[in-house]
Amino acid sequence: GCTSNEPEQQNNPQQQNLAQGDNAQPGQPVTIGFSAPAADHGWMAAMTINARSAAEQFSDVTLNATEGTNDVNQQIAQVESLINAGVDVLVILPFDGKALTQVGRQAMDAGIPVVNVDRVFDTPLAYRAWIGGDNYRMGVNAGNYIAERLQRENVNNPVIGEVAGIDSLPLTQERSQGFRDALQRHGLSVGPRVSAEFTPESGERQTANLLQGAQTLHALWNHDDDQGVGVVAAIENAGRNDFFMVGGAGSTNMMNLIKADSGPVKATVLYSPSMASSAIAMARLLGQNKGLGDLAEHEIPSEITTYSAVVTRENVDNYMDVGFDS
Amino acid sequence: MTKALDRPPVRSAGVSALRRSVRFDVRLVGLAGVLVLLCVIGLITRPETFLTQDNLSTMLRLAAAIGVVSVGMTFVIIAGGIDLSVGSIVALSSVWMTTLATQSYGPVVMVLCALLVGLGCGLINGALVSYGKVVPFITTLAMMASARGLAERLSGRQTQVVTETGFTDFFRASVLGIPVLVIMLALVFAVGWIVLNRTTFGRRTYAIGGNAEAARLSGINVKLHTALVYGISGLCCGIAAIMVVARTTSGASTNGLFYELDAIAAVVIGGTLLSGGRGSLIGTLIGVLIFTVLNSIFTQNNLDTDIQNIAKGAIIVGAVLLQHTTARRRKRKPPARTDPDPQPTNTNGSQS
Amino acid sequence: MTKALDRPPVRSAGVSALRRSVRFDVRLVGLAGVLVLLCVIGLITRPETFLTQDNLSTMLRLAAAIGVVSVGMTFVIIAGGIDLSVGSIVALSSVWMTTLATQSYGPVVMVLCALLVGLGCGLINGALVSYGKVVPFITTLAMMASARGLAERLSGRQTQVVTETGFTDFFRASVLGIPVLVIMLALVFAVGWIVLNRTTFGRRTYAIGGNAEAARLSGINVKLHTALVYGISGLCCGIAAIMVVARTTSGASTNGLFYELDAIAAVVIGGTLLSGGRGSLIGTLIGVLIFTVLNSIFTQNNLDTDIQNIAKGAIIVGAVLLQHTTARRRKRKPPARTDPDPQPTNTNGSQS
Amino acid sequence: MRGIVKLFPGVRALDGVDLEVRAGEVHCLLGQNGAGKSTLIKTLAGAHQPDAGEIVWRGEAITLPSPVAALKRGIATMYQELDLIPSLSVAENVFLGHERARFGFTRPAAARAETAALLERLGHAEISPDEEVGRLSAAGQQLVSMARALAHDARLIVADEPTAALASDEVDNLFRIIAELTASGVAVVYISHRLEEIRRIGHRVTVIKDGRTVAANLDARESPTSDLVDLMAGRKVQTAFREVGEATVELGDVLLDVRGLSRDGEFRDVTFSVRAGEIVGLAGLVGAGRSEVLETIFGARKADAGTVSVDGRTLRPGSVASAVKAGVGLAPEERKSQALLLDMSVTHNVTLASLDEYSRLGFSQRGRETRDSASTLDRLDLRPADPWRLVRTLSGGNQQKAVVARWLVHGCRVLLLDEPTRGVDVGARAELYRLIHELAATGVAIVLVSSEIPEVLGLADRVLVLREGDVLADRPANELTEGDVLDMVMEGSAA
Ligand SMILES: Nc1ncnc2c1ncn2[C@@H]1O[C@H](COP(=O)(O)OP(=O)(O)OP(=O)(O)O)[C@@H](O)[C@H]1O
Ligand SMILES: Nc1ncnc2c1ncn2[C@@H]1O[C@H](COP(=O)(O)OP(=O)(O)OP(=O)(O)O)[C@@H](O)[C@H]1O
Ligand SMILES: [Mg+2]
Ligand SMILES: [Mg+2]
Repeated sequence: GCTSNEPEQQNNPQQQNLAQGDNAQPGQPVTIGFSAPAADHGWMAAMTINARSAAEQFSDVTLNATEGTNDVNQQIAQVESLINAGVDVLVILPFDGKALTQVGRQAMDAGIPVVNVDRVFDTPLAYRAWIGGDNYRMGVNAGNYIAERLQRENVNNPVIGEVAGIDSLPLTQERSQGFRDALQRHGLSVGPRVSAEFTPESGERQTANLLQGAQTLHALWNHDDDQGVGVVAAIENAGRNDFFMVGGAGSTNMMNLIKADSGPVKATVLYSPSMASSAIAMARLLGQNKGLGDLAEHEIPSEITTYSAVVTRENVDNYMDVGFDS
Repeated sequence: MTKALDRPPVRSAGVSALRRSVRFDVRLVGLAGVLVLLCVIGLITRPETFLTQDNLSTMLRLAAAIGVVSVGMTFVIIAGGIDLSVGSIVALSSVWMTTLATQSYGPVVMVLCALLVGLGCGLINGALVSYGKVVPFITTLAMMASARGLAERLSGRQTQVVTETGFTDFFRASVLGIPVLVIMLALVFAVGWIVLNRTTFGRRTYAIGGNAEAARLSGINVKLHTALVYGISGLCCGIAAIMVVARTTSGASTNGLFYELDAIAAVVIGGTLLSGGRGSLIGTLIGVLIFTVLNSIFTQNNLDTDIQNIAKGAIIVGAVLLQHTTARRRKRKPPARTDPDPQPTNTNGSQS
Repeated sequence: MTKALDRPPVRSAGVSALRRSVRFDVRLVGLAGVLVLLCVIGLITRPETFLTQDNLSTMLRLAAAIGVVSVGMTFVIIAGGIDLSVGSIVALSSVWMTTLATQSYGPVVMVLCALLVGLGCGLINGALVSYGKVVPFITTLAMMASARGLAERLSGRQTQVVTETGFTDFFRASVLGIPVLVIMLALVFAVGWIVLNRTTFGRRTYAIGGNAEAARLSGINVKLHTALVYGISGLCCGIAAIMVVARTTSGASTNGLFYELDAIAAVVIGGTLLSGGRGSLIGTLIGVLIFTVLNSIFTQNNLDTDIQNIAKGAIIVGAVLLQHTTARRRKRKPPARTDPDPQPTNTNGSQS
Repeated sequence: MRGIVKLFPGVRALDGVDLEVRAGEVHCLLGQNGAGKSTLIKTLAGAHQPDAGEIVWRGEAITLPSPVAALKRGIATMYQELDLIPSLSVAENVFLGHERARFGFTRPAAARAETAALLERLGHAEISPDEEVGRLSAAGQQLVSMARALAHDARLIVADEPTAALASDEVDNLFRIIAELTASGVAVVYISHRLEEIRRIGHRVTVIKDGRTVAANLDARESPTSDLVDLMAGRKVQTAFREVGEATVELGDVLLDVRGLSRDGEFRDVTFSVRAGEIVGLAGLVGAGRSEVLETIFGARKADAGTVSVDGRTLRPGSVASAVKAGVGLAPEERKSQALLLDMSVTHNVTLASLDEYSRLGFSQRGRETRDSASTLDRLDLRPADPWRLVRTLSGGNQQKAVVARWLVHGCRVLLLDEPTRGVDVGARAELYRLIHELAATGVAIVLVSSEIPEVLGLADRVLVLREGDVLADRPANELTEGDVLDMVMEGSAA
C-alpha cells in the first residue's frame, strides 16, 4: 500500500530524445560503469535515476552502477573496482573532481574512455568527454533576472538574499560568485546569505533564520530546488509576501509553482539532471565508436556544457519535460 | 555534624531537601547562564530583530523537532543506552506519513502512521538491545542504515509534498500567538518530565542506567523496560516527524539528517551522563535551546559557515568549562569528581 | 595453613588459563567467521572478480585510511573515551599538508605537517578531556566542528591538488606487489598491537578504561595518560590524512566525512566495549575488513543504494547475533554476565 | 599524622585526627561506620588531600600530593573497596603502576613469576597469574589486592577491612602474613569491625568517632571490649545475639522449599526447606557456593536441576520476576556491582525494590517513601543521617546498611540475606540482628549466608553446612559449635 507520489512519472522524465537516426539502432553490446556521489538529495537522485532509465532504453547497454558515496576515498575504490571489473566505458560524476582526477587518468590509461559528468576533473587527460552544467552562469542568470526584475519594479536599494547549497562544495562557490558578479554589474550586492544542505528541512531551517534577520527583503535566490520546498515552506510559515524568489536546478515542483504564479516563486534557473541521460548516451556511442549524429564531427565532442536557462511563467511550458521530481 | 547530638536526628529533612535542590540547580544554573549569555550576545549584535516575538517563536519552532527527539534520547541515555537511529526514524516516519496512500486517508491517519512507524522502529531497537543482547550502538547504527534505506525506497528519493491541507493548517497554526509546534514541544517536555521524575517508570529508568544488575536483582524487568525506553525514543521520533512535515510541508528521506548528533549533544551538554543513571530533562531542554540560539545568532549575523564551525566548537567547550567553573566556585562538587575521571563511565568504578 | 591442599581452590588455575584463551578466541573466531562468510558470498556472487589480487588490493587500500583511524579509536575507546573528531582532523591535516606553502618544502615536510597537525589536534582534545574535565563526547564534538571549519578556512573550500610528485609517487607505489598504503596499514596495526599488548603504556590504557580511580590509586598519571591516548588518535588521523591525500592526490575540507561513525562501528563490532577497559585491535581490524568487504560486495553486485542500506543494517545486526550464538554455543559466558545487561556500560560497574 | 582535617561537601569527614604508628607494630583503627577511618587512610595514601594537619614520616613533615608519592615513600594501601581493574589479569593488577618492564616493554613472564611467588606466599598458589581479576570471587580479589600491597616492598602497609570478604581460614592465613611482616619491621595499620581479630593481631588501638580521635594508643589486648565499643559508639551497646533460652518464635508452615537444586560446577543437590518465622543459616568457606545457592533460589541464575517453591507454588527457574512475585527478596553479596545505585540518593536506593508499593497508578508517593526509608535508616543508624545523600558518598559500612534496608522496607515473605553484616560496625550489627529477629517473628522465612560462623550459629535456628557445593549437614543451630562447623568445612568429614 505504500508507494511514492508519482510512480509513473518519476522514472523516465526525459527519455524521448536520446538517440535518433542511425544511432538508435542497437550496436555492439557496451558495459557502462557508473559512479556518482550519494543520491542524498533530489537532484543527485534524479541523476542516478536518469542514468539508469537511459541505460534501460538501450538494449545494447548494460549499466554497472555503484553505490553513491560522498567519501572520495570510497568513490576512488569504486571506480577502481569498476576498472577491475572490465567495463567498456565509465561515466563518473565525481564527488570532488580534483580528488578523482587520478583515478580518471588511471581508467583512461587502461584504455577505458571516461565520460565526466558535471563536476570536472582537473585535467583533460582524465576524461574523454565532459558534459556538465554551468554553475557560474547559473548564478549570473539568476542575478541578471533578479536585477532586471527589480529595476522593472523600480525598487531602490533592494535587499537581495541568497540561500546557498552546501558551502564547502566548489559548485556552490561558483554559483555564488556568478550571482555576486551579475548583481555587481547592476550596481547591486548580496545581502543576507545562508547555506543549507540541499534538503527541504535544512532549507526551511536556514531560511526561517534568514527571514528573521532580514525584516526587509526584495528578492531571494535559492540555489537548489530540493531545498526549495523547505524555503517556500519557511516563507509561508513566516507569512512573508514582500519579496519574490528565484529557484535553481528546475524541479517539476518549482515549475508548477511558477506556472501557478500564486506564491513567491517567479522563476528558476535550470541545471537539469538530464545531463546524466545524455552522458549515458554518449558513453554508449563511445563504446561503439560512433559520433553524435547531428554534428559534422566524426567523434563525440570532448566537452558539452548545458545551458542554464531561466524558466519563468512565460516559458515554463517549454521546460516542463526536463523538470525533475525533487 | 561534628558535635551533633549523640545520634543526630535522621531527617534534617528540610535542609537536605534544600541542599539537594541546590546541588541540582548549580549545574543547571551554569547552563542557563550560558543560554542567557548567548541571548545577550544575540541582543547586542542584532538589537532590532533578536528578541522579537517573531524571532523567539521561529527559534522555538526550529527547536521543536530536535527538542522532542532529545526528550526520547534523554530517556535512552539515562537508561544507559544510546540511539543513533533517531534521524533515520524521523525520515522514515515523515516519508511513510506522506505517501499518497497515507495522505488519502486524511490527517488523522497521517499522524497515527507517523507515531506507529516511530514506535515500531523504536521497539525493534529495544527488542534487539534487550532480548537480542546486541549492544545499543550497533543496534541503532544498523537501524540508522536500514530505516534511511527504507525511507529512500518508499519515497523513491523524491520529496513528497503534503497536499492534505487539513494537516498543514492544523500544525502550522498558532494558539494565542503560540505556534502549535511549540505547544507540542512543551507538552512532550512536560509529560517526559513527569514520567521521569514522578513515576515508577522514570525511577526504574534511572535505576537501570545506574546499575542494571542491581535493578534486576531488585525485581525490575530490565529487558522489558529497556525495550520500552527505546520505544519511547522511537515514538518521539514519530512526533518529530510530524513536526518536520508540518514545517517543510513535505516528507523526504533526507529529513532528520544529523539529528542523532544534535540530540546526543544537547542531552550531554545538559548534564546527562553517557554512562547512564544520571541526568535531567531540564538540562536537555536548555541544551537544545543553546544550540538553536547559537544557530540563530550565526545566521542572523551572516557569518561564513567555516567561521560558524570554528566558533561553534569553541563555544561548546567554553560553555562546558564555564559550567565547571561555576560549579567549582560554589564548591558543590562531590570529591569523587575531582579526580581525573577521563570519562564518566568510570566514575562508576569505585571509591571508599 | 596446614590444610592448604584440602581447601577448595579460590580459582582453579590450569583450567582457567585455558578457558581464558579460548574465551578470547571464540569472540574473534565468530567475527572472523562473519568475515569469511562475507568473502564466500562475494566469491559466489562475483566469482570472476571478487578474489582477484586487483580487487583485494583495492579493498585493502580503501580500508587503509579508515583502518588507521580505527587503530587510534581503539586506544581511545579502550581508555574509556570516544573521539568524534577523527574525520575532521583527517580533513584538517590533509588540507594543511597540501597548502601551496607546505608543498613548497617538499614531501618530507608535507608528511611531518600532517603528523604534527593530527597530533596537535589530538593533544588539544586530550588536554581538554583530562585537564579541562570536559566529557570526551563534547570535547571531540567541538573539535569536530572546529577542525572542519578551520580546514574550510585554510583551503578556501577549494580542493588542493598535490603537485609534488615525489610525494604521490612514493605513496602510490607498490613494494613486491603490495601497495605502500597497505604496508603502512599493516605497520600501524603491528605497532598499535605491540604498544597495546606488550608495553606498560598499553596495559595502563586498559587499566584506565577499566577503572580510572583504581588506576590513579595505583600511581598511574591518569590525566597525562589520557591526554596522550587522544594524541595517539590524532596522530593516526594524521597518518590517515597522508593516505587519503596519496589516494586522491589532493587535500580537501570534505575529506574524512563520517569517519567517526565508521571507525567507532568497526571498533565496537570488533568486540571493544564502549565503556572501556576491554577490547582488541585484531577485532578492530576484522571489523574494518567486514565493512570494506560488505561495501565491495554491494558495489560489485550492483545493488541500489537504498537496498544496500537496508541490507547493511540487517547484516550488521545479523553478524553480531551470529557472534553471540557462536559464543553461547560454547557456553563460555561467565555467570555474572548472564544477565540482561542492556548496555555494556554497566557491566563495568564495580566489584564487591 | 596530626590534626588531620578533611572536608567533603556537607560533611566534615575528618576533624582533627591524630594517628601514630611505630615500625613493626600492628596499629588498629576502630570506629563506627562513617567515623572517617577510610578517609584517614586515603589521606595517608595520597588519594585525598587533607584540608589541614600534617603527616610526619620518619621524623620529617611530608606532603603526599598523589598516590605515587605515598607509594614511593613505602606506604602501600589495600583499600576498602577493592580497587582492582576487573578486565586485567592478576599479574597485571599486582604490578599496575610499577610494571616489570624494560624500555617500556612489559616483561609478562617476570611479572607472572613474581605474582605466582607472592600468591604462593599468601597460600593460594592455585590462583593463576593470568586469570582475569573480574572472574575471581570476592575473596580471590582480596588476595590479589593483598599481593599487590606486598609487591611494593612497603615500610607501612595499610589494610582497610581486608577480612570483610574472607572466611576464617583465609583470615588465619592473612594474620600469618601480617605477623611475618611486622617481624621484619614493617608497620601495619589495620582496620576491622571484628573486634576479636584486633585482639589476635593488634598491638595498639586508636579509636575515632565522628572524625576525631577519641582514644589513642590503647593496648589492643588489654582494653576491655565493652570500653572500646563504648568509645566508638559514645554509648552503651548490646552486642548479644538472641538470648539463649529466650522463647523461640512459633514456627509456621513450610514457606520456602528447595528440592534437589543443582548448577553445573557450582553446587549439587541442595535440598532444604524454611518455615515461616524460621532463620536458616548457610555456613561454608569462601567458594563453597553459598552465594550461588541464594542467587539460584532467587532466579538470578538458572538452575540446571531441581525446583524452588514458595508456599507450595513452584517458581519458574531463572526468572527473578517470578520469585519477586512470590514474595522472595535477595540482599546480594556484592553491594556495589549487584545492589547499589551509587549516583542515586539513599532513599531511592532503599525503595528500589518496593517501587510498586510506594506508587499509585504508576506515580510515586514520595512522602510515604521518604518517611518509611528514613525510619528504617534511623534504626540502622546510617550516618550521616541525610536520606538524600548520594550513596556514592557514604562510607562502606553505611552503604551496606542501605542494601539491607532495601529489603527490610520491602515487605517480602522469604528473605535471602547474603553477608548482610559485611563491614557493618558493632552497634549497627546488633540492631541488624534485632531487626532480623523481628522480621522472623512476623512470619518471614529467612535464609542467611555469613562467613562469620558465630554469627550464623547465633542468629539461625537451623544451619546448613556447604563444602565445595555439597550439603554436608543440616542441623539445629544449638546442636553445633563453631569447632564442629570449622571441622566440617575444612575436612569434609561430617562430625
Ligand atoms: N567522596 C565523598 N564525598 C562526600 N562524603 C564522603 C565521601 N567519602 C566519604 N564521605 C563521608 O565521610 C565520612 C567518613 O567516611 P569513611 O569512609 O572514612 O568512613 P569509615 O570510617 O571508613 O566507615 P566504614 O567503617 O563504614 O568503612 C562519612 O560520613 C562519609 O559519608
Ligand atoms: N564470575 C565468575 N566466573 C567464574 N567463576 C566464578 C565467578 N564467580 C564465582 N566463581 C566461582 O564460583 C565458586 C563459588 O563462588 P563464591 O565465592 O561466590 O562462593 P560463596 O560460597 O558464596 O563464597 P563467599 O563466601 O565469597 O560468598 C568459586 O569457585 C568461584 O571462584
Ligand atoms: Mg571505611
Ligand atoms: Mg558468596
